[in-house]
Amino acid sequence: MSVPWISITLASLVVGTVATFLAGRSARWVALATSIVFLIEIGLMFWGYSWPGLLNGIPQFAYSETHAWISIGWLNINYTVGVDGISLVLILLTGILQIATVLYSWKEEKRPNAWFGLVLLTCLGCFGVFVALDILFFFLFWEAVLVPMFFIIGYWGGPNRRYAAIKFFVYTHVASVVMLVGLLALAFYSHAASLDFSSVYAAEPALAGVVPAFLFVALFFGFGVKFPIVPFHTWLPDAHVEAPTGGSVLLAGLLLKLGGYGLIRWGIEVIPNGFHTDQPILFVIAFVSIVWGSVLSLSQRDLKRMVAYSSINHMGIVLLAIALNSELGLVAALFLMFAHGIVSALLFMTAGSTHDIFRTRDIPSIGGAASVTPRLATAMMIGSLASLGLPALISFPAEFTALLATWQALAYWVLIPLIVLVVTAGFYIWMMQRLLFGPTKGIPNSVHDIASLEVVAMGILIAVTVLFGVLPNLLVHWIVMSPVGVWPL
Amino acid sequence: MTSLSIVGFVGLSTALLAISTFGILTRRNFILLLISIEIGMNAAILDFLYFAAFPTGSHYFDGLQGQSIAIVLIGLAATEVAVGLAIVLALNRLKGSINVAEASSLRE
Amino acid sequence: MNFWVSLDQWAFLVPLLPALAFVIIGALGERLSKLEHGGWLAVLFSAGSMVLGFLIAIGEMLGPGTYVDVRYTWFSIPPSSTGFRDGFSLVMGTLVDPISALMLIVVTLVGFVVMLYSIGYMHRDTGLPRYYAILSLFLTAMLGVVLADNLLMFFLFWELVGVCSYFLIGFYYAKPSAASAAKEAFIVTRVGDVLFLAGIFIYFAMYASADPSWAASGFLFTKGNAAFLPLGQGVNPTLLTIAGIFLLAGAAGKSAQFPLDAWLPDAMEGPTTVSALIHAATMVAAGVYLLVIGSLFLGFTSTDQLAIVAVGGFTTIWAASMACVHTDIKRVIAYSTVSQLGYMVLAVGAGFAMVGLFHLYTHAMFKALLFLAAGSVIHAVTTQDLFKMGGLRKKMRYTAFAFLAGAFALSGIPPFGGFWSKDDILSSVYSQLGTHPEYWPFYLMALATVFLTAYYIFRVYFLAFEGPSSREPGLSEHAHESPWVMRVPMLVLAGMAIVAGLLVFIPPFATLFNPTLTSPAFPVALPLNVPPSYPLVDIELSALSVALAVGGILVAWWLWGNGRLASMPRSAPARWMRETLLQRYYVKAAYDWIGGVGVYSIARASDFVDRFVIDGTVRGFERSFAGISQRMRKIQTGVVSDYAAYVITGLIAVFVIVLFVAPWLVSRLGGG
Amino acid sequence: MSLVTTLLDFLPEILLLAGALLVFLVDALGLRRIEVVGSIAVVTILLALLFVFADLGFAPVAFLAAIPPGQIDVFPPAGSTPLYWFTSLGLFFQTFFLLAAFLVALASMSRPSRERGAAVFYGLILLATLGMMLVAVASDLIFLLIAIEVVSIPSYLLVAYTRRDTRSMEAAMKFFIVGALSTVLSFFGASFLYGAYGTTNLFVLASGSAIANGAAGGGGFPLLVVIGYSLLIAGLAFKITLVPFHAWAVDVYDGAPDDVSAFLAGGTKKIGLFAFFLVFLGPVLFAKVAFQWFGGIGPVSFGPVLQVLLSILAVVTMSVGNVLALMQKSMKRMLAYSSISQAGYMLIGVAIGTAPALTGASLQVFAHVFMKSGAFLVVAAAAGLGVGPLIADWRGLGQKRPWLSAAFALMLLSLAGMPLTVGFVSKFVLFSAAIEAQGYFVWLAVAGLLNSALSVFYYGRVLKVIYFDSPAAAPAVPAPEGASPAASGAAAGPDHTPTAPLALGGLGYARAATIAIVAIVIVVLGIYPGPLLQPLAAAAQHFIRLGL
Repeated sequence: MSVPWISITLASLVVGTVATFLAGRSARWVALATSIVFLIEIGLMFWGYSWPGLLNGIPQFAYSETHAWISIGWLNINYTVGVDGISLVLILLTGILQIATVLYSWKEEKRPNAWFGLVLLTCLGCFGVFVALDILFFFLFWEAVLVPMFFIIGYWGGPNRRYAAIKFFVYTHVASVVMLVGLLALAFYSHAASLDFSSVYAAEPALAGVVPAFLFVALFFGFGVKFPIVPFHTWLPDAHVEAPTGGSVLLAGLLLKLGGYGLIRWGIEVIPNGFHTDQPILFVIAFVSIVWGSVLSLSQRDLKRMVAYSSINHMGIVLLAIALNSELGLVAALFLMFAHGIVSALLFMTAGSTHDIFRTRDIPSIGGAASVTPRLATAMMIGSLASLGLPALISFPAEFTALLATWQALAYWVLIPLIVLVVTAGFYIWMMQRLLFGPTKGIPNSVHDIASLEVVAMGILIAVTVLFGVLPNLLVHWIVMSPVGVWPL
Repeated sequence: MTSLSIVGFVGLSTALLAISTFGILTRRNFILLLISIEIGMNAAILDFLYFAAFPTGSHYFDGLQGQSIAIVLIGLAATEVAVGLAIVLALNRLKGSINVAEASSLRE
Repeated sequence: MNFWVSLDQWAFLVPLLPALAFVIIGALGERLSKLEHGGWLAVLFSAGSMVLGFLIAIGEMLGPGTYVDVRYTWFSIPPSSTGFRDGFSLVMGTLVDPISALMLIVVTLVGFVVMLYSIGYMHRDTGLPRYYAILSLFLTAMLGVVLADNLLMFFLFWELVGVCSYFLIGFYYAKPSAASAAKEAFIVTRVGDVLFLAGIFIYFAMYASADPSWAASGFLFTKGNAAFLPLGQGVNPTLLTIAGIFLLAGAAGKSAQFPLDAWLPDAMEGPTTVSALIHAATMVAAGVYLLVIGSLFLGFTSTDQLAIVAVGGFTTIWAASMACVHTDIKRVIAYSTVSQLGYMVLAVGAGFAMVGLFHLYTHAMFKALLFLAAGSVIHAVTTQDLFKMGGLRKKMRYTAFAFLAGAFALSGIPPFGGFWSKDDILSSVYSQLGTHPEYWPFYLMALATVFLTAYYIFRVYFLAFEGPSSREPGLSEHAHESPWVMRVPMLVLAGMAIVAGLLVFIPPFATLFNPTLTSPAFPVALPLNVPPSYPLVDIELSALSVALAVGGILVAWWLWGNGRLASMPRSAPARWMRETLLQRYYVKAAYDWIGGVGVYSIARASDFVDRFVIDGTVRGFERSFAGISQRMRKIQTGVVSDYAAYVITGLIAVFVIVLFVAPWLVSRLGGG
Repeated sequence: MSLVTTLLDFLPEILLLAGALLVFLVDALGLRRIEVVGSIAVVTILLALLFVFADLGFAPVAFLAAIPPGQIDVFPPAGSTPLYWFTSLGLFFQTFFLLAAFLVALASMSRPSRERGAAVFYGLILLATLGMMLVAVASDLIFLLIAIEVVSIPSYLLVAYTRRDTRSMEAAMKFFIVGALSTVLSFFGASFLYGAYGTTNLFVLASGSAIANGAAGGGGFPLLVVIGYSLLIAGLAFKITLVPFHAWAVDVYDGAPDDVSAFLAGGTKKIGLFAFFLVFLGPVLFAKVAFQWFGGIGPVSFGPVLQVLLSILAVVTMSVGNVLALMQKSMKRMLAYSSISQAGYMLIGVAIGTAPALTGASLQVFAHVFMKSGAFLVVAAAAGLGVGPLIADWRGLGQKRPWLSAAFALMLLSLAGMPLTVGFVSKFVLFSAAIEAQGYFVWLAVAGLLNSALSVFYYGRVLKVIYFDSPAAAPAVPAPEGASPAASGAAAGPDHTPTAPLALGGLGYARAATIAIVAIVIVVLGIYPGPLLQPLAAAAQHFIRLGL
């Protein structure tokens, strides 16, 4: 492709972010403009997209660019970017969540310019991770996401925000340095010509013996903590509970996806040998995460905490689908990542609004919300039903195919996630029964339904949820235009 | 023969170094510390002189170099002592004591 | 002819019309207050889909054997060497064949009359847009299930149906009992659904491996004109058995078969109209429809059949027994629904899919009728307690007549609809006893249930409509007949209840029950006999069942007729028996315990582990680092001599490392 | 070569000397105003910088080169034992030292105009810088050690130059005693090496000939060499503050005047590292003759042993530094400990002893010059604004001083190795080098990375205090600069740099400018390090080939 769309998009995002920081009171408008431009650019990217396919065994990328950044003999680093179906859907997710977050937190009064700037910065980092095709730039963006999120949680967060922010920062940073060691070792042990994806990909077969397995473990630890996988998940509930609503939206919607994306792009694509060796570990962890996340959600009183644990459950299914190493599984995993991004964002928005309206997120202490705040209740119902995999909503095709792929690979093991589906349904339905239905209780005097802008934000997400739930092929069509479509490589 | 005796001499200067370190570790009086340091420097200087006197068979060997180093070191030692004394005076003026153990406000 | 066939390609409009109603009502909401808050819209669209549905059904009668299916590829991925060899696709498609045509008639008809009835019945309620919107959505989903041409689509709409039922049961969500009932219904059916899903996976994988093109073309029930059944039998029978059991679990969840039956009586918390449409005529029948599909297209092994027969046969008497003592008019009818569904399941299990379908069809009519009549009664006297009603026949003649018709049909008195279908079931199963002696106990249960059925339904009739006018002073004085929008539906259904069984003697209609004639797609392997299956019936059998029914009615009259209330059990065992039945054999309690105590306490325990063991470890790290740091700060004493001492220590350490440790390490590591 | 050319070779050093003398002269003449002496110093340093750049052959100024390129990175004629030798890596380090001096000198110009001892301060800075320059070109052990002394003695005095402050006097005392002790040790070690080799020329030492044929000619185990190098390690470790030779540093950085701390941590500390390059790379690379060690271990050659020792020192240093920094209450002590742990990272480069590792270490030095002196200068600025010495006193500074806080946050993030900062690039290159070396050096990288992850904790704690905690009522701060929303904006932005016009409210133009420069450099080189990294890598390559 001649037009360097990706660099243009990156540039526009950077400009927008900086402008937002400097914009003062009018920051929200700048942020909105940036998000709209971003969406348009994404649209153009989709419009002109066609997958170049494999070139002598190495997956190629659309809109790819390469410019030398550092080249000192032993260390060759290029600014290499490009997209394929895998990244495209996640970029779309980024765009949607960015504008939704900006709209949702439109009324932010505390340092608006910093707030919107950090929101844009987070999305910028995620976009970078999705397009970077070089170890350094991948890691650079990967880390760059932490800093704004640290400030978002720590400055706009809840009562215990300081602890949560630092815990999030350090915990995920430790994971990413382990990942970095893995990536660098991958490059240097295989004597790759440069740190580019393609050269590392081409050099990987040179790795001998148990090295690939160890490298994969290192990478998997890095990605897994982002997922998050049990038992390395405890940063997530704290971060979510303390984070402001917008922060939770980005955290659950985007940051968790980085792990999945990394695992696909830099894990199983690049180190298939290591992956095959470690596959059993992945299965075990996936099953544990699925069960643990769901069971724990059942016992939570705090709405946000409940949704956070349900994210662990869903990302467990994603991990399972990825670990299956089948085409259907990967499609399902990517679809489910997209779906979970949208749905969990919606749920966190409703949770945030619940907190704004009822001054608490403690499920048992609220009741009959449906009769006083019908719009919020509707959004929450749609979110919950989508999350528990109701047909015609976005999660269903993903979970259906994921579990089908699981049956194909693991036969009766599929019963574990299936049974857990009941538990998942259980805690959502129970939550709705306690929070939305029944006689009203714990309703403050001055109760107001969600404001129109929040309705717009949630409306966008709901629209996406229904659209791709009814016509999933719209998304699958793009996902399979990637190595996934010709899996296994 | 030479190597044997040189071992003896090196042993002597090592002993001097030991004395000086012992002094530095045990004395609390700044002046005594300065003296200990001087002893240490002298140990090094002596070493250079021995080695200048006993060729080691290396074809780079040049006895004069050792001796000149010794002379330079003597000057260096003098400079250090001068600076040390300056610090002693200032410290004495500020705290009225030259006991290094008492100057321990900066800690942990 | 061609016109009739070409109608099939418009079948997708049938579910689409109510969907339109859902969208419009959902969008406009309260702005439709002129139109009974969208009620009339819903009626209009359901009428439209009824007309279209009837036309298509007629087309199926006149032009059998050919059908068009319209499909949209919903989810497709290219071939891959690990997964599906020819690729994989999921489709949405409509397949009109005799059985779906029959279901079309049932669903659209009952749907329409219930919509109409609601106009009158729900008039006083609030939140009507929600009601009509979701009811329309339900119609869409139900019709989707009916017209589905592949398992995925079937499951998709099947789930949607469940959710609509969830919202409609919880329509009065402010009532805790309603909210709880809705939750229970959703979760219990969910249990069945996930097992059903597992079954689907097995069929998918099984058939896809046997014929990859099938996966590529979207897992159709029928391939061209041949079902996949023979192919299914080709594969590993154990797998097939397990899949069948999973399918049965799904059906049991939806059709409230034992042991997943507890939710249906509680579902009566919803409006009576909902009970009539969803929990009597259509949704609960979907489970039976699934079993029919399964036995026709996917194939059950004999083990599966036995399991199905057992579940069905046992459920008939299990539910009927509970129906005998309950005092809530709707609950009694609900239990009878469960029991009747047991009959259908029994028939399908014994291999008589069409017979089961026949009963489904008649039952839909008279059970909906019974509910509507009951609704009209409740509408009038504003209570559901039988022991507070009485003598309503004089005040509400239409209702009484309608209820009576339904009661006769239910208890299987000729020539009412119920007689033919139930008799077919009994005789068909009887015909199998020779080859399958293991069916005997369940056959006997079903036979006994005939008596119970007649008894409990007439108990209701006598308590409600006969006897002294007012048992509860000031209750039934102002009871009056319902408005026409409620009477018309009742009359229509009453008519159907009477003639439904006779219709099958009309040849074109009968073709709907004889798929073998109409579409070669249907396997002839299984013993499929077309109702009314008189060739099988020996007249004594019919006589016996009728006799049992009459006996039941007489007993009911003897105990409850003329307003006798003498029959409250006196003896201790009887009272104990009654209590057990009222407590539904304590199954409900057990379920509540499992959910509320069992699972939840496990969850609490794991929450503890999560907070204090897993996260505790993390915090432990933090603390230990802090502690080490605090302790190590002490070495910074501030005394310079100590610093000098550190230097010397360091020097010694360096010596030790250089002279001993490092060489050793190097010799171990073999060079740097 | 004639005296003139020799002097020409040392043009920058001579400039510094002249500058120092001029400062003292001006002081003697009574022109005590800080503007005068300060500008003299700054101009001198800039000129010196200019000439060093010229010698390095950077495009625009290359024609000024005093040293013909032919003299750089070439092997000395056989048998010759030069006292000094020009290597491009050495010249790079000279630029680093000059930059450190420049930052401190510039920032100090916004101290009170009539402050006593300004001339002393600047003169000593220039003299110390002179010494550092000499370290960078030494090729003889004694030359090196004396150059280090030329740095040390002014530093002792710098710490104490205010002469009124008890704390700084105590710091000077500790600095002096430990420093003198390590001087003794280094010279003692040097004498052993002289004994073993008969010369102190580093080229000869690097050849490891004495090891080859045993100390004192006899063959067998070269005890003199091993002991000598061990003593030298102990002596030089004092400079780069390796644990356990670090204890003085914390107290000194804490007690010294802020600007001096900046100079010590950002500048003089680094000469130790270059000294390590000069002294230990040789044996690491060339002492490959294997022989039996005590206890019959071996045969093992000396190089790997040295590598193991240095690796152990590196890991211990970085870990102890980080752990001790975790719970520090005082800002300056926290920074001191963090600079100790940074020394550990740099030592990795020497321990590995490959060109990549050397590149990484050098880049780390460069980054550290800016990050650490920058951080200390911000501390100085904050002190000037009435912020107390404790971390807790910085509460809510992010709202009162958005731009200053942003710059400080940027420096801390760079120290923590967060992306888009030069700290990230340097760590990335260094640890890549460690992994590229493979073997057990990978574990050095792991240790280093885990340590930097640990360090995130205390940097994050400071950020938390600055931004998340509500402002303390206590310190009466002048009206927050840039109260306008536009300025208050970028408080949290990691990629925002202060700019001149906001040097209001007692910050001082010079200081603000310095901090701005630091921040800009950190970001720019963080985004595009190529121009620096390319020649640096080449220089490291040459240096290794030279085998010093």
